Amino acid sequence: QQKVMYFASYGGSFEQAVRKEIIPPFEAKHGVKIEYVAGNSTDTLAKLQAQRGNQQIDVIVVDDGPAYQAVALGFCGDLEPADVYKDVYPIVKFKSNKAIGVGLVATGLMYNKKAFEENKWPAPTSWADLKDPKYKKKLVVPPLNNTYGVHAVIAAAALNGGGETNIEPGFQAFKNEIGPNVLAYEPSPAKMTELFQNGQAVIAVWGSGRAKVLADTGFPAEFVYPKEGGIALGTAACTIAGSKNNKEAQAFVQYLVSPEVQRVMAKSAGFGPVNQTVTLSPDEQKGIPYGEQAKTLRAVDWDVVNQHREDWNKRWTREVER
Amino acid sequence: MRHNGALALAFHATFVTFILAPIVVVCAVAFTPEGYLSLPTKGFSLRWFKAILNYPEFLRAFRDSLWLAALSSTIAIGLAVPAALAIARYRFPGREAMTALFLSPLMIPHVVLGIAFLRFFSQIGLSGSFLGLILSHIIVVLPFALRLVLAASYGIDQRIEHAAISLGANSFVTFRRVTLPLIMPGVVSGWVLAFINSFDEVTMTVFIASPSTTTLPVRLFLYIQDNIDPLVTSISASLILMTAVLMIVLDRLFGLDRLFLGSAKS
Amino acid sequence: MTTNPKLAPLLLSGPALLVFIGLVLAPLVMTALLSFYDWGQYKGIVAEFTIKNWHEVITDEYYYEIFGRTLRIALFVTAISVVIGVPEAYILNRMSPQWRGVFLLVVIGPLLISVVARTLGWALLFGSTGLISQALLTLGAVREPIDLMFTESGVVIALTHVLVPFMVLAVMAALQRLNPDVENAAMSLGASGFTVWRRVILPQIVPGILSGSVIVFALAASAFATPAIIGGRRLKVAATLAYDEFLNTLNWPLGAAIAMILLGALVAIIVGSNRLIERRYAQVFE
Amino acid sequence: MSYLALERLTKAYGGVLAVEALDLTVARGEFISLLGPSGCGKTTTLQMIAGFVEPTSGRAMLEGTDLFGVRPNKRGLGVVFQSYALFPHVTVAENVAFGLEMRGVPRAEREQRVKQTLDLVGLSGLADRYPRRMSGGQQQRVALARALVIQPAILLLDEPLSNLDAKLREEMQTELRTIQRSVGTTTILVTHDQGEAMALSDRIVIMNKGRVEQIARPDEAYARPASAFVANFLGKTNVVSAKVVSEGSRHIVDIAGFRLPVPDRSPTGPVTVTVRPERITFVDDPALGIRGCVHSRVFQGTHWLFHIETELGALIVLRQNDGAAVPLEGENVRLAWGENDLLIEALGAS
Amino acid sequence: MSYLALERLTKAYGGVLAVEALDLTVARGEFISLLGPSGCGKTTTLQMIAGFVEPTSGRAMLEGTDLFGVRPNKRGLGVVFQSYALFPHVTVAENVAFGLEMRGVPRAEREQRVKQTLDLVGLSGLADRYPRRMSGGQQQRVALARALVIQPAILLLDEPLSNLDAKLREEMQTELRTIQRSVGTTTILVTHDQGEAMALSDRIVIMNKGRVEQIARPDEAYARPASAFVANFLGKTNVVSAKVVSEGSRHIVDIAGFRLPVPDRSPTGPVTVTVRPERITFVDDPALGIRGCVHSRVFQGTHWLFHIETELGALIVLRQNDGAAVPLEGENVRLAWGENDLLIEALGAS
Ligand SMILES: Nc1ncnc2c1ncn2[C@@H]1O[C@H](COP(=O)(O)OP(=O)(O)OP(=O)(O)O)[C@@H](O)[C@H]1O
Ligand SMILES: Nc1ncnc2c1ncn2[C@@H]1O[C@H](COP(=O)(O)OP(=O)(O)OP(=O)(O)O)[C@@H](O)[C@H]1O
Ligand SMILES: [Mg+2]
Ligand SMILES: [Mg+2]
Repeated sequence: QQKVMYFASYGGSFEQAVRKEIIPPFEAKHGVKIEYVAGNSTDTLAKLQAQRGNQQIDVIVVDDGPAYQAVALGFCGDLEPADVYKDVYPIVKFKSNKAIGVGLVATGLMYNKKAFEENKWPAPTSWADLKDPKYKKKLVVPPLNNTYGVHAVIAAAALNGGGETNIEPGFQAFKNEIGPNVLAYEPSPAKMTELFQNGQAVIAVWGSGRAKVLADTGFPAEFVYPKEGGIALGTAACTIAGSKNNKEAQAFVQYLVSPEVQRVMAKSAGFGPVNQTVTLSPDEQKGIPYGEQAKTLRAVDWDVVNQHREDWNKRWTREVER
Repeated sequence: MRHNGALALAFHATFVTFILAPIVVVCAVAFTPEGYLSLPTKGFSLRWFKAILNYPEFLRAFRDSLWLAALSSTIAIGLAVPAALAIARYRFPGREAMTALFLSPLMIPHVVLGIAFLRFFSQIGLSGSFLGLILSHIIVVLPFALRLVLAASYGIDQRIEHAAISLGANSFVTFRRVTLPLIMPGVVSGWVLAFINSFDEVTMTVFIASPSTTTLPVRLFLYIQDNIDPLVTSISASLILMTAVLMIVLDRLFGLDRLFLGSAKS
Repeated sequence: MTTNPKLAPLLLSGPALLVFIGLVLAPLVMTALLSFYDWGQYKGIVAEFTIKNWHEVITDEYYYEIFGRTLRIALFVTAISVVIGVPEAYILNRMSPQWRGVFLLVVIGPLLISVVARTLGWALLFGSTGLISQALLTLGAVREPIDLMFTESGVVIALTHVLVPFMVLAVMAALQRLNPDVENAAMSLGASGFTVWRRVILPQIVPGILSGSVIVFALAASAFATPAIIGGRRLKVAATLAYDEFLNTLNWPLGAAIAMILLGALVAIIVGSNRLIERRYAQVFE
Repeated sequence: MSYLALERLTKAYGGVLAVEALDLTVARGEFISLLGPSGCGKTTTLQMIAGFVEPTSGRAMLEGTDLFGVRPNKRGLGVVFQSYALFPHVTVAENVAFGLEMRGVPRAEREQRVKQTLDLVGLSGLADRYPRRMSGGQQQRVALARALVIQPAILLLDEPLSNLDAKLREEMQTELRTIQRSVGTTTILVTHDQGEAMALSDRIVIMNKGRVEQIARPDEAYARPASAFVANFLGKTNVVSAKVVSEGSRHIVDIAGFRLPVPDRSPTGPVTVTVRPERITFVDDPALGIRGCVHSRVFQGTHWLFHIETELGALIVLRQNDGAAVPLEGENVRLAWGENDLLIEALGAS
Repeated sequence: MSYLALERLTKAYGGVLAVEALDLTVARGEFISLLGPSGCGKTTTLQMIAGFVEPTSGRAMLEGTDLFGVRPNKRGLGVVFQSYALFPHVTVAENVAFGLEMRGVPRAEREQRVKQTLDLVGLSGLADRYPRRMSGGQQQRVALARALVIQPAILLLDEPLSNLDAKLREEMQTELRTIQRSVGTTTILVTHDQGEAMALSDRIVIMNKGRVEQIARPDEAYARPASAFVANFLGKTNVVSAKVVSEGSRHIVDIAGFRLPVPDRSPTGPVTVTVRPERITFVDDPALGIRGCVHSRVFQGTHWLFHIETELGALIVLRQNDGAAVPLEGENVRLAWGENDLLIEALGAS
């Protein structure tokens, strides 16, 4: 009877890449069968919560926000020390040592190049452009319960001297200046894509990886890092506490940050590598936060954010999303 | 047999347009040569139909969906028919509470059901099994079956059943040979609705489906997580085509009309 | 069937009851209990009895607005489904068998296509750049592009489209058993086509309309996909609210409370109107 | 011992007493008809025997065992329902074959018996029709065939011939009689046709408002009705006032001057006299009978029906259409009858 | 000019010709009955006039305008359906009131007329019942009341009295006749009851297999049937073989030795002779008539029905129950009839 390990992560193109290129070598090497449980980050967390005490899943890869939450809720087990972790940028390591970043994307602005050209609009350059009234009902922003949404609010707050610890200016901006431009607060990548494809939206707050995937379909999408700086969004892996396949799970997380896998994820999912030993050719770098570009990114203090998250959510749904 | 008047036909045409409009749009988009949804499309290409073949897991999921829908709707109708007869025929204490219980799955957001089932199944060890999937689908589609059978069960002339009994038929035979054919229109439409809803259910199934048995809608849902491309529309168009072919075959073999409305209708 | 009338209903509904008690009641009770648990962003779900979730939902007018919208949408969708679905069922029923087969297919076929794909079609039609808006602009019917996307009207239209086939099927099942001579009798007494319809046919198919309405109403009130896609996040309904609490904030106790309130409201409305209608039309419910 | 016995059988629908304390015993092989005005409880009685209406009280015994302990499908009855209750979803042949199937009759025999029975009711060509596509009378015959084909020990027939023309009805009546004679079927027939009841039955049960008025042989009930209701219900009759006087040793009834001897035990004084219309003749002798004037004259095929105005009131007279000339409307006539044609009751006695 | 004219009205159900080229003109205020064996097309004809069955060909004219151009609800007919077709979801009173409502009759008048009509059909107490909770005959009367209450110009009645007892049926017949006379309603009645048809109708239409066999006054059709079918259908009859010989200046028919003079225009040679059973008498004179033996004797209330074995075959004889003694079963009798009671046809002529 072959061992089966359950790995939960995003569906879609990421799943395709992982199933095709990442899982087979690992299975061959460790003699284990990996079942891919697809779902977005919050689905995965919900599944963990539902099966608490009787966990089926062994390893997860989710956005860093939910990853912090997973750690906080005690779903993640300790990572066993391994050599490969030495090559990983310290910034993506969790203080708790219960999770580790496996990829990096940037939150910035995406726009429809063709539409901008038709309207003879210059390309956006700053977070402040979100307030420009010419984008009335043409802007899409993910909502606050989505990591990009958190980033957007923090960026808006930062424009007026705020930040994680002083979010008020962010909410004010969304309520009064950005809000009227917003066509929809849309968390689903699919629907975001669709709104762009049918021409209703021309500009959005979004991730570099998503923008790359969209651009790869041939759609004239363009990603810009705002001049105030993009925001770093990590993708993190953790092993599940109480996993029956802990040995394989540990090995899998180590495998995920190994150079060969990092390279694959950069190519197919647009994840900036977290392993310092990985080098990308200029062509491969396109659309990926890497090197200098990555250094300009601003990191979010999730401990602060998660502390206030409940209040923010409430304010958001009542004041902004109405 | 009287005919529909001009007004009725105009109404009918409008109704059909309303029903078909989004479907036609979806089908039209399926033939786009572009990599994204666009309408009107500039060219014509079968690219996205060929693309389906690159995803064998869709075909597998399609097969699983068919099985799941067929099994769960059949079991659901099997449970619903006697229950509907009880509700339609008898006045007994608890009748309304029972009806409400049977209908409750319609009224709970499916995400709640999904998580509740996931918790429940992982406690009784059914987590991730096909059986669990079937059980949960029986629950969500049973209300459809029940309501439609119920609508057909009211007003049946019981003397026809009495005639069968007087000729020596026991309860079961009477049911099978007389009552069931009489309520057949309701049973068939109930089954069809149950099937369709099981086939189309995604919000709940996302939680209970296991990686190895996943339904087509769940696969599609996950596929379009980060990107809606015309593959969704080409799969939908293929589904429409398949449904149409299946229905035409059924029509030729049995007569759709008879299947839905019973043979007794002139 | 003439088995003991006291025992018969129990025997008949027994199997379904068993399945439901085993499989619905358990999760339902679990969910109900869950709604009384505590929750925190960092501590997760804590099995301590509290009524704070209920308190929160009941005292915050934000939830009232959402429940109000949910019911409003569901009512509109149900009403429109009755208004267009019942005549359509009747028209279908009067068609020759071949055409009836074809159009039954037309009506039911779309149900087989994923809600997501169907709603996608609407999205293509609805937006300010969509076909409807463009067609109306070209025709000069409107001056500004109209945008049904992210509006309540858009949600109502799309939901009606998704749900009206249920009404048509339910009503057709009931139409089957009408005695055509009764219709003729009414006509011979001088009733116009419309009067025959209103006075003779409609009352007799009330069970079908009721069944259709119950299904449509319940589904509209608990629909998730269509309001989420067409309505977006600003037009929240109870189901999307519960979805958020369950999947985004992971505050299940609050989500459970919302779901229980939705369930309670729907059961009350449906059972209430069911009873009202069964009483009002007692004769046809035999 | 009686074969079927109904003992104080009662059925109340809500407040309405449909059948009240009905007592009836039926011998094996007997042919009984239930007669009575519309709504008097005939169908209800039949349905209670068949087991489809639960009696409010009372019981029914078949060969000494309580029938209500037996499930309806085990009672082995052949029933024709007043509304036919055909299976709408199967053909005529399948309708008729149903009971045989239930009895496990092999296919070949089944088909043959179905064919035979359909021939019997004159529906040979229509075996493959659906009931809805048939005329009313044809449907009724299918219902009859369905009950007959199983050759039941007891036949319960609820107006089985009401939609058939006279010709066919008579043929069917003959068939029923033949079957009953040859197979020994115990038959209970509900009919509104008194001629039918009289022609077929060993005994008739006359019901009124849920109660039995009389159970008797047909001619007996006709000749000696137990009540005014029965007399009136079983064929038309004339009721007039008269008085009985005793003249010497004889009693004489004086009906508006028309005097007839009557038996000595007749009450004297004012009486009501009942005379059946078929007993009244037209006479020429001006000394005889009473005078009248033809008010209307209705041709009814085998006979003529007259309404005659007399000083006793309007009388009805029936005359066989035997070719003799009959009076015209407006003609003056004299009516007479014999002393044996009278039924005399003291006034206020009934 | 005729009021209602059916011209070559034809209806085919698939291959089955239900009604074939039916021609019929009806005068205003006339009472017509359609008679014929079960399945001969009576209901179909009525439904075509009412507008619920579309004719395959032919037309119907009402006062010179084509009826098929008029929507069924504008034809202003009162129809009683063979299956009653009551509205199951409303009470008896509401059923009856429906037509009045459609005519905009004010509530007070409506209620009064409904009450009146329910009284007329003997259902006064049942106004608030639902049809399902009534007996068969009661339902039929509701259907009748519903058609009568609107006082239509034309009444189409499809077996409206088939489930009523004789008493009630006769009352209803009288009512129908009264209404027709007083209001001038043109009435077309379908009935299986020949007595009813004869008693009520100005003319009767005898149909067979979708075709009209004869249209005539009742007594005319009875006395001079246009075909053997009609003769046979309208009451029982006896058909025997005989031969006509000419003796000197006279023609004589010889029926097994029973010789009667016949008119000179009678064909000579072998003939068939038709004689109605009510025309046959029992005679004592051994020189007269023919010899027979009573095979069976059936009591039918107002009369007796005999089957007599003779050398001519079995003959049926009808004798009014006028109190005279009648022969017993097995008794030898002699039968005779008059020369005017015969209908003579050359053999093979019909
Ligand atoms: N819907 C139908 N489809 C096919 N044949 C039919 C249909 N309705 C009637 N028929 C046939 O047409 C013929 C005439 O039917 P119709 O109902 O007019 O007879 P009817 O004279 O009223 O007989 P009855 O006295 O039995 O009511 C019958 O042979 C019947 O079988
Ligand atoms: N389901 C019912 N609910 C209430 N009353 C009923 C019901 N069925 C019959 N009745 C009443 O019971 C009485 C007897 O009905 P039943 O059907 O036995 O009459 P019937 O003698 O068969 O009359 P008919 O000759 O008209 O068929 C009637 O007055 C009728 O109105
Ligand atoms: Mg009855
Ligand atoms: Mg008929």
